[in-house]
Amino acid sequence: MEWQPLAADPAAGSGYFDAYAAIGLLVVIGVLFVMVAFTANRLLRPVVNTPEKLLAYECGVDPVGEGWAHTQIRYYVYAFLYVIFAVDAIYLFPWATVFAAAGFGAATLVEMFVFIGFLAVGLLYAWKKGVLEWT
Amino acid sequence: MNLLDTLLRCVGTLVAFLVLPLVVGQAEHKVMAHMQGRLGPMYAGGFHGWAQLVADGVKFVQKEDVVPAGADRRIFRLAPAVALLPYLLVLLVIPIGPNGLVGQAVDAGIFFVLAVMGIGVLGSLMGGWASANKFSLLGALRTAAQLMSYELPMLLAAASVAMAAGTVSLPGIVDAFHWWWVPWQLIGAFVFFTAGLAELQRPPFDMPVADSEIIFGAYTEYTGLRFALFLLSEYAGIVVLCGLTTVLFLGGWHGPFSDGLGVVWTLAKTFALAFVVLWLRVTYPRLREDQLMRFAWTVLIPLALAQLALTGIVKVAIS
Amino acid sequence: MKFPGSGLAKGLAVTMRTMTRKTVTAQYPDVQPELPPRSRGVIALLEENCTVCMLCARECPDWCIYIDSHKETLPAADPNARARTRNVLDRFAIDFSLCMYCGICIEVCPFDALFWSPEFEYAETDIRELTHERDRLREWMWTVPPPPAHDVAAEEPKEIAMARKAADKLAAAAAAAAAEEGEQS
Amino acid sequence: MSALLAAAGSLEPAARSYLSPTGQEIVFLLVGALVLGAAVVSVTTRRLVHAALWLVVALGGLAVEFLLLTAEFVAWVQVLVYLGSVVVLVLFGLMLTRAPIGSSPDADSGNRPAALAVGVASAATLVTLVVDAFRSSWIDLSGPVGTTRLTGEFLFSHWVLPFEALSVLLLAALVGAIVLSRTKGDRTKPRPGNLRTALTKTKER
Repeated sequence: MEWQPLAADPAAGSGYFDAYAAIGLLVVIGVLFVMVAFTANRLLRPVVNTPEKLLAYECGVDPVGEGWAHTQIRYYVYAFLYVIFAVDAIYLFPWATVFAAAGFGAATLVEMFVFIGFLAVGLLYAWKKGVLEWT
Repeated sequence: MNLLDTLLRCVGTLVAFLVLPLVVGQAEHKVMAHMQGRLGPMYAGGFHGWAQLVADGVKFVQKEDVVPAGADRRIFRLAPAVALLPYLLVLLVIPIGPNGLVGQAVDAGIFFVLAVMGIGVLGSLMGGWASANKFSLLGALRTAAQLMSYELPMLLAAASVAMAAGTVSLPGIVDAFHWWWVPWQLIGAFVFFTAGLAELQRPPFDMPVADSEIIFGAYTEYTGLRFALFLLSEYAGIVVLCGLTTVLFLGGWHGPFSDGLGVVWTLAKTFALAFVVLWLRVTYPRLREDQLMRFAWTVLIPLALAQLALTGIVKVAIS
Repeated sequence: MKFPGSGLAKGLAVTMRTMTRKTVTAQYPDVQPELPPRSRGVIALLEENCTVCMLCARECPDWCIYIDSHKETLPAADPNARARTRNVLDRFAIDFSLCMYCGICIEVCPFDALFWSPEFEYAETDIRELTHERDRLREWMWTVPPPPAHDVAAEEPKEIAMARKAADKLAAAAAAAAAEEGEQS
Repeated sequence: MSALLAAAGSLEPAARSYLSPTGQEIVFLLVGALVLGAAVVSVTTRRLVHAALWLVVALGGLAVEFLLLTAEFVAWVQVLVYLGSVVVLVLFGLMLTRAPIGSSPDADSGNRPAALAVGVASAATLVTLVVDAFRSSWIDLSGPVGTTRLTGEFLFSHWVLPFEALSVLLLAALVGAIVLSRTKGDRTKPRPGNLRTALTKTKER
């Protein structure tokens, strides 16, 4: 593994755009891979469609109604909670990188605890209101 | 930028992306079989059925591609790629050895990883909706609810490591690692790994694909290669999750003789974790949907918050 | 005293222990299985013993034994006697696609014409091939193992005991006669 | 940090003009066109779920734009929050209520001209504002301007109060969401799903 140069580490030389160019290149390679796989698939596979085969699977009986169904609204509440908490959680990352640096320290720690505290109150509220429980 | 070098790294990542999940898959065949007193595949390839998954791949490519008549064809076809490609991208940035031995380091490391992995859920949602099948739709909704619920503890646990290291770059985190981080970040590691398992919908968190209830969740209508891609994304997900847990919580390439054997250490830790993933699958029954959700919100998230507080206090105390 | 998670750990230990143990999978095509004595593989016919009494066919729960026969008249050995008729077996077939291996036919056969053979590798690609005609059933006879030896401490079989009893009686009578003769002379 | 500054110094801001665009600028414009196209399709398509998925393309394209402006942190926040949760929330909501495969003409409210007018007006305002504000100034992309650490430093040395206010805002949103999603006397009442099915059934009759 001697040939691996240091350049892949942006902190050690190579630039910001190079890093993301590599990611872009990988996206292209990944898409190419999928395309190649499906081309091979197209060349190799049989195509024998029958109306029965194209029916939606419903345990062997003919499908009833449309392909959508109502589910509990509870799922949706979880998604809602997540969006709010995700916005909260992302602030942890810039904070995490600086809070121990010189000039920040305990005060910043307390600031973040206040921030998280508010959200924790929200979580407790949700808990108390029974949102996190299943009926 | 050396284009050839970058290209090599990308192709290397793709190869790793195609090989490592197969290794994990084969290990799953064998480990699961032996834990159940069986032998698992024994014929393909000769020696203990090592080529079973290669044979499966060849079989999948030759299979008919059935798109249900009622389906939204374009989205149905696009979904497996959307589910698969995020893991490929994530694999690129996981460092496996010291001195820049990584596909491509990104300064926003953890953040990049978590953000990109979050896109995968779109694949399941698209597939589940476009199948025009009730089971698929239910599975997609469950997947989405589960992934969103477990993404949060994962974010919080990752943030705890970022706090400990003072950086969000993955190689930077491993560089800053000391052995006493393992007990310090133990809760975080547990939360991260468990939440990751749930994100991958591995048993015991496989309610969205519970075959006894909703056939195979969002992937019910998929056949052939498209189904194989969904499966590949699951196993690639195991590799990525174990690699990330190794890098974030277990010190990546650190270990005795790590100067020469850094890669070996990373891979060994990754595969040890992958073994744990398989072990858990064999051992535990599936959690019920409400238990799943309650576990995320009332156990993992408070634990992750506690870990954050612990990390913050210890870090400020020692600096 | 039980701390939380101990049950989970116990579960993990169980699977781990199973993994380290030897597996029980039979490597069948490579390694022939060790069958227990009196395994029920296929039914063999010793047609020399068959008298076409039809008991087996009638007792068969799923009617998978087919027997055809005709009567033959044997010329009387003795001019005073009547001519005898005898059943001659034309066809004896067992349809193993129907057979459920209950073994009733073997149990009911009064003349020991049916036997269990441990052979089980007679799968066919065509279901009609599974109807074994009498030649094939006779061939299976060669695979029937000898009956397991009796337990040394076991009671004597009834017929032998009865025969011995009769023989003993005769011998005793003979001995008594011999003794009487001796007394007289 | 200084190494990074030195290494990435390929863009000299002073030497730029419109006539010699760099690679990044060309990519920026192309992605911009893609975002615009996806956004237009998103609002004009009659298929609800397709609209949400085109929104994914548009928002993802925006993330790429942020990346091209070296705002790394913001870009991944965009992906994490918008693609990973907001769009999923939207799709989730669509699928929970009614998003049949194929077009849903009843989803069109008939306010197209008004919506178009509002859209064009706000776009024009924004474009005018931005063009007027920045005119020919060039952003120096040669240094790291959007890394997580720099964002953190700015946030926690200059913008602490808004940051704390944000937590209150989020708390309010959380409570609001819970209150809205809970119907009164929730355990006895039929769930919204059942109610809706019952309503559609009666309508069909």
